[in-house]
Amino acid sequence: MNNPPDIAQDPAEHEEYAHGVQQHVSRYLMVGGLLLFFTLLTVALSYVDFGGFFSWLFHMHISPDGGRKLNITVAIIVAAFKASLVALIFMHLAAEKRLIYRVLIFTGFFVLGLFWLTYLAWYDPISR
Amino acid sequence: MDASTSLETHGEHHHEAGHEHEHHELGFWRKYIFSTDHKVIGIQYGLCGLVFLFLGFSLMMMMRWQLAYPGTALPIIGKWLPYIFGANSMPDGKMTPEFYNSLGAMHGTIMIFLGVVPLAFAAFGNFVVPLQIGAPDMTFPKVNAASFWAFAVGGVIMLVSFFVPGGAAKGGWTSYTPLSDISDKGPGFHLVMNGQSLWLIGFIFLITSSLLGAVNFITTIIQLRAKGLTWMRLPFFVWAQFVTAFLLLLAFPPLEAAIIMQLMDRTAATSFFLPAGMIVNGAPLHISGGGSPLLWQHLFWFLGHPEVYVLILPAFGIVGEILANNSRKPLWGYKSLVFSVLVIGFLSFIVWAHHMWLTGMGSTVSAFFQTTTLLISIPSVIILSAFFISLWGGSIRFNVPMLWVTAFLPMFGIGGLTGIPLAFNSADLYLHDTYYVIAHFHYIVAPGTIFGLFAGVYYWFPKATGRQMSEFWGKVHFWPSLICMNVIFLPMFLQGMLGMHRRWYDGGQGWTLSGEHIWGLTGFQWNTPISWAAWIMGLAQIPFIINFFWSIKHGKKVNDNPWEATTLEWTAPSPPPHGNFVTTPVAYRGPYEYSLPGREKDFTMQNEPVDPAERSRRMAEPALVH
Amino acid sequence: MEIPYTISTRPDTGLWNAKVGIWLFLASEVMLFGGLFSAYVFLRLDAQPGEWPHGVLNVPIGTMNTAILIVSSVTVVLAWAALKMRRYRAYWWYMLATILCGIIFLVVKLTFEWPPKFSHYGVFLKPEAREKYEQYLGNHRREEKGLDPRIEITGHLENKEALTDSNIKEYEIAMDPANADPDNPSNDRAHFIPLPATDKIAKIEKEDVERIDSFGPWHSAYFASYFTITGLHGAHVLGGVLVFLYMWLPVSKKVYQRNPEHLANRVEVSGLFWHFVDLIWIFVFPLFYLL
Amino acid sequence: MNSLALINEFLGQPPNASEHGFQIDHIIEFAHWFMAALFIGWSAFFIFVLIRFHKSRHPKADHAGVKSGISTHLEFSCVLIEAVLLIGFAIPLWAKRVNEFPPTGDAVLVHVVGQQFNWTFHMPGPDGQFGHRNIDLVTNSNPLGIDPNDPAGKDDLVVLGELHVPVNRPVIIELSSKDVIHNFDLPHMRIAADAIPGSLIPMWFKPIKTGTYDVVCGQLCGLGHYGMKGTLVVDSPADYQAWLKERAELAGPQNAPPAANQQAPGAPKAENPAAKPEQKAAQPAASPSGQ
Ligand code: HEA
Ligand code: HEA
Ligand code: CUA
Ligand SMILES: [Cu+2]
Repeated sequence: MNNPPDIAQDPAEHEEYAHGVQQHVSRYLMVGGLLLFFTLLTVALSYVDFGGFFSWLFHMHISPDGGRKLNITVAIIVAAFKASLVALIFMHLAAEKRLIYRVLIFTGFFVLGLFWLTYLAWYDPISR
Repeated sequence: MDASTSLETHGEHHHEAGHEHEHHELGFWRKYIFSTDHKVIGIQYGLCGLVFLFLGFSLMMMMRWQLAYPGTALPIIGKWLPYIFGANSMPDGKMTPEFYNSLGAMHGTIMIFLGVVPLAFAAFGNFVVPLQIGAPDMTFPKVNAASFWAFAVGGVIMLVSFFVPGGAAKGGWTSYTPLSDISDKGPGFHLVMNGQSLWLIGFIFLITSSLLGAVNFITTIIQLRAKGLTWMRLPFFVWAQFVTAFLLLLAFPPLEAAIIMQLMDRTAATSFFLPAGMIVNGAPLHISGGGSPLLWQHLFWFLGHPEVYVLILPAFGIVGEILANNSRKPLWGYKSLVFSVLVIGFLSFIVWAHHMWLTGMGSTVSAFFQTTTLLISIPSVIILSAFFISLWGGSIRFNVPMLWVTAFLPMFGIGGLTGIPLAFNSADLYLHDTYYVIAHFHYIVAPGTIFGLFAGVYYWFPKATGRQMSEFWGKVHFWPSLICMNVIFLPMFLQGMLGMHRRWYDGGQGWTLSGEHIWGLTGFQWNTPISWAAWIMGLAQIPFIINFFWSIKHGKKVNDNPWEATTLEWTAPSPPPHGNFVTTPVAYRGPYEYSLPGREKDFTMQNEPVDPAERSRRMAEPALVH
Repeated sequence: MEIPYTISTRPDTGLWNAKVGIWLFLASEVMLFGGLFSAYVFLRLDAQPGEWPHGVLNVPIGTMNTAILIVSSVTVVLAWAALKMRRYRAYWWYMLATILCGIIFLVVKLTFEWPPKFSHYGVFLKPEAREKYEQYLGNHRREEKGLDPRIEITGHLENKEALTDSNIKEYEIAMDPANADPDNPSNDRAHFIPLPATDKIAKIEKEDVERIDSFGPWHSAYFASYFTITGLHGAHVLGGVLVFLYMWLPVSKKVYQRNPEHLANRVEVSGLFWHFVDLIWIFVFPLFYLL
Repeated sequence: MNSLALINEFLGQPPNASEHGFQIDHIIEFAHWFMAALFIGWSAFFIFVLIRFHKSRHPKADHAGVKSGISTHLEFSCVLIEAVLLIGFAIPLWAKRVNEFPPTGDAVLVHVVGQQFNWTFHMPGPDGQFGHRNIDLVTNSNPLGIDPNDPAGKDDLVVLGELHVPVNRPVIIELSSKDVIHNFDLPHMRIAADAIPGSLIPMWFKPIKTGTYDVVCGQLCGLGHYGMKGTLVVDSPADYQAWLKERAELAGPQNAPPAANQQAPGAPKAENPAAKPEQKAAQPAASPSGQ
């Protein structure tokens, strides 16, 4: 929907276009609902002790620290999912122009670089 | 491309057309001060940039006295400076270490962020890019103006910081933590009115300015290219600016984050960059700790390295334009040039840790960064090679812009090549933080970038004013500058190899290692010729300043295309009216169609249609297809 | 010559100018918050055992604020859609809703979220002194369970004057449940609704204290990044609200009457910014409130 | 060994005095040969072209220009040479420096602590054990805060400014800093590393020439940075033992070095009293006047 018909164009075309938008509205509402649901879900999950749960499930020992890491992972996954919903639907990234994808891909790459390389430098210190 | 669209070749009546455009007169303020016209903004940026360059240079000339004659009173002006910079800057003309450090830090900051970036990126970008792509203006004129005024505010804040208690920032332009985190703190410490905090705040404005500018540039280049001006027909300069804009856009924000954090450390008592258990002056600091000093360095150099390419890419662009124009032939290997610039832009984001070799980096990570650092030197080699080869078979004419360009190439070469030993961490082990590094990057930014910028000023001056700067005084400006630059920076390699370190207030006087002789003088004694060369170069700038301002009113009147160039900006009247072009330009060919066979004119402008005869000839000779 | 493609799209890119501009701007914003979040990650990974507070923020309020932002994101796309369908009234109401959401979010932050922190204190004990206060720390049991040790006693500082007056030799802290009843496993993980400080007073001698700080930015790397990131995010929210206000006021109606598409584009662009701010919060919320 | 390093000597690099140093000199050397080749080659070409194709000699430029792909070969050879330098020399050398520390047994262990503006050297003494350090115990007479009732610390040596090491024995240094970042640089030993507060960075070298050498602080650390000198004395084994003995006697029962050694070699010259450590120490905690 990056190509809105200019006001100059004939009303008929605009009618069906507006109709198209109308259909999107319901989708927006649905996504909004989903987001609210997942918000509650993360809150709930954050009180589940995944460490305990998995050690019960696989009969293996998981330290509390490891358990916390599990919870963090889960929370991040959910957050990432919510974020992608916002980006894809609300921000129309689901159907964007190639140019914008390019910009975002590079940006994403550099952010990862920033995280990953700094992390590496951090955890590969000189030691004896 | 349809050759049918006929374009009346520009001529005298352009000037009339130009006048027609000045019907709707704006008041002086709207027209020259708070203007949203890209040309005016470009010129505003340009003048500020030049003034700041000169300022940064003046700070350095003061430092050079201290380095050559440590602890002796600065003659004449020395006794007045305390009245400007405060009593403990230079008590009875003798510079204090604090003041020396302030000058060093501010020299770096001003030169890079208030001098070269505004001039190379903002000024030339604003003035030239829209003209070269045949656009009426930037996409967001108001944002453009906002960008300039953000810059102005930032600049003023930086200047004000000289006059607050304790003087301007003293932590070097890199503001390494914890040093700058805790600097100025102590009795009577004002949260904001102190050098380092103002440095940080001023920086936030400068970053904002650059971000707004970058967004505007990229959008303009993507959206406003004239009909027929495909990507591969863009002048090389536009490509350079395009990549530069991306560097600023994506590299500055992490530094902004770091700056906000350092500001928090200084004003809200956080310890982002402070570990627990610090003892300053024998007394423990009362902080929460838990921070990391290296975090700052990572975030700073994540900008820092792309930034240095921000300093050089625009110069590459200018050099390319002028080189093609004065060798009267196309740039050799245009595609590989464009490709190299893109690769440089990309790689410059993943080499930053080569400034941190000695911070205790393990073998894996340093291996990675050494590799990327060497990789990034390859595109530079390609670019310079392409420039050299472009000259082959040309018909080279040496006007003033070309002189600067001719000097640029080897000067950048020296600077770039000396980057290579630094790229090996085991060699940098010895060279790190010595004058070798200082010489390395000054060869790139001073006789490199600055020369490129001078070339640009002389080259586009006629477009901005309709008049030309004096060739004679241009040469009087050029030769002394070239000689002095080398007398200044070559000996610094020797000092560096001797082991003399940068940021030494006493110029190395107190050190045995700088007492060693090299090439007849001791390392310390070399400071004297260097300093004198610096001051002489200061004098050598006077002809330029006079020439510059004098020519605005009295320079030789010239037509719209005095250099007989091919790119679109030369089809607009000089100076271009509001809206730039009389008729919407259309591009029919590549940017550098000089000396096309079978034409009486040795240059063919981008907006000249391809007639059938020529087209068939091109088909026959693929070498000509662009 | 007029500047082209301000409203209609450029054929070969299929975009109008402001659309390109805002996405580039958002790209830089990604890098900005990227920098801050990477800082958060590394400070957290560097933190010594027990140094990183857990469950000190009010989850219900945080959840509510998250919901508010999500709702506002919905209303703003609806506002945009309404414009696309040329229904100005509907647009006006949706926009109003968005603005209100933004304002509520800020008010909640500035009344319920930040201020209480500054009156809540944490007393960090010297390592050698911890054994002495075992009854408040319960570190033996925690060690058996393999939990991080407790290194501070938190709660409400009863004798504030002790901070300044050097004659007072000890701090009196009305402890939070975690310290009041340290061996109760229910205190090992955060409570959904943070329990108020108990009336059980701990007397802590000053020479056992490494430092005492309220829950301000100076308390720990955790609060430092919490205040910095949420503060910067709050500033973005404020900015968004102001922009929306401008588009909601009568001045924009004129733009609409001249060319509805123009206003629609403006709303789309500022909407994109708003969604981004929402998107940032989606990460802020779990990182600071839940983990 | 160093005889290969012609350019380095030509450019004034002082002779190397450590076992691994010549390798570092070699890399610098090779790099410079490579650079010289490129520079001279291109310069020659450049000058020739400028003369040959001056418009007076060559009035009509030819549009096509060079057709051969010679430059590609040239660039490729650049890649090759750099690759050799990198993979053949640089990476292995660094790996050796930081991954293959000599066994602690026959090495001399030193803890080096940077502070504004001098170096403090901490040696374990005969028992080879470093005494525990605690910042709360830091005083002028006990600059490192060595715990007096830690047996390991009893025989420790703490020396300001001047470090003695025996020749032909590996020296393992562990670097840290009290206040800001310094850089412990031994130019003649071709070794340097940052001294960063809150972290411990190890480095090692093996002196092969007796003599007295500069110790430089290679990182801006405040107004006294330029004067932050240290001295490294490489002794014959006999002299070294003598020195140890003398120090031990000076140190006496408690490990604090006498005031004689307090005056820091790093103190800048008199023209700037503010930088004298004695005076600075007197100032209040929160005022790093060193900045
Ligand atoms: C515009 C600025 C600029 C540019 C372009 C470069 C380019 C390069 N820089 Fe430099 N650098 C700086 C500015 C710049 N640098 C600054 C400001 C610092 C110091 C920061 C501080 O600490 O304050 C620095 C510091 C610095 C360091 C850290 C040193 C230290 O602190 O210890 C390193 C280490 O790897 C490095 C490497 C390089 C490399 C490999 C390149 C490569 O990109 C170079 C590639 C170019 C070439 C290889 C030349 C090719 C030319 C030819 C082949 C033609 C030759 C022909 C003739 C001469 C006729 N630079
Ligand atoms: C773009 C960057 C840039 C430029 C151009 C320069 C230019 C120069 N620099 Fe500097 N310099 C730095 C960036 C730059 N420098 C940085 C980053 C540092 C490190 C700081 C730190 O330690 O943190 C540094 C440090 C530095 C030092 C080391 C100080 C120390 O470590 O103690 C020295 C020493 O000599 C020096 C000298 C010079 C000299 C002589 C010039 C000369 O080449 C200056 C030449 C300038 C001109 C020729 C401009 C003239 C302009 C005009 C005439 C325009 C006027 C016209 C009108 C008003 C219309 N610089
Ligand atoms: Cu210590 Cu410089
Ligand atoms: Cu770099």
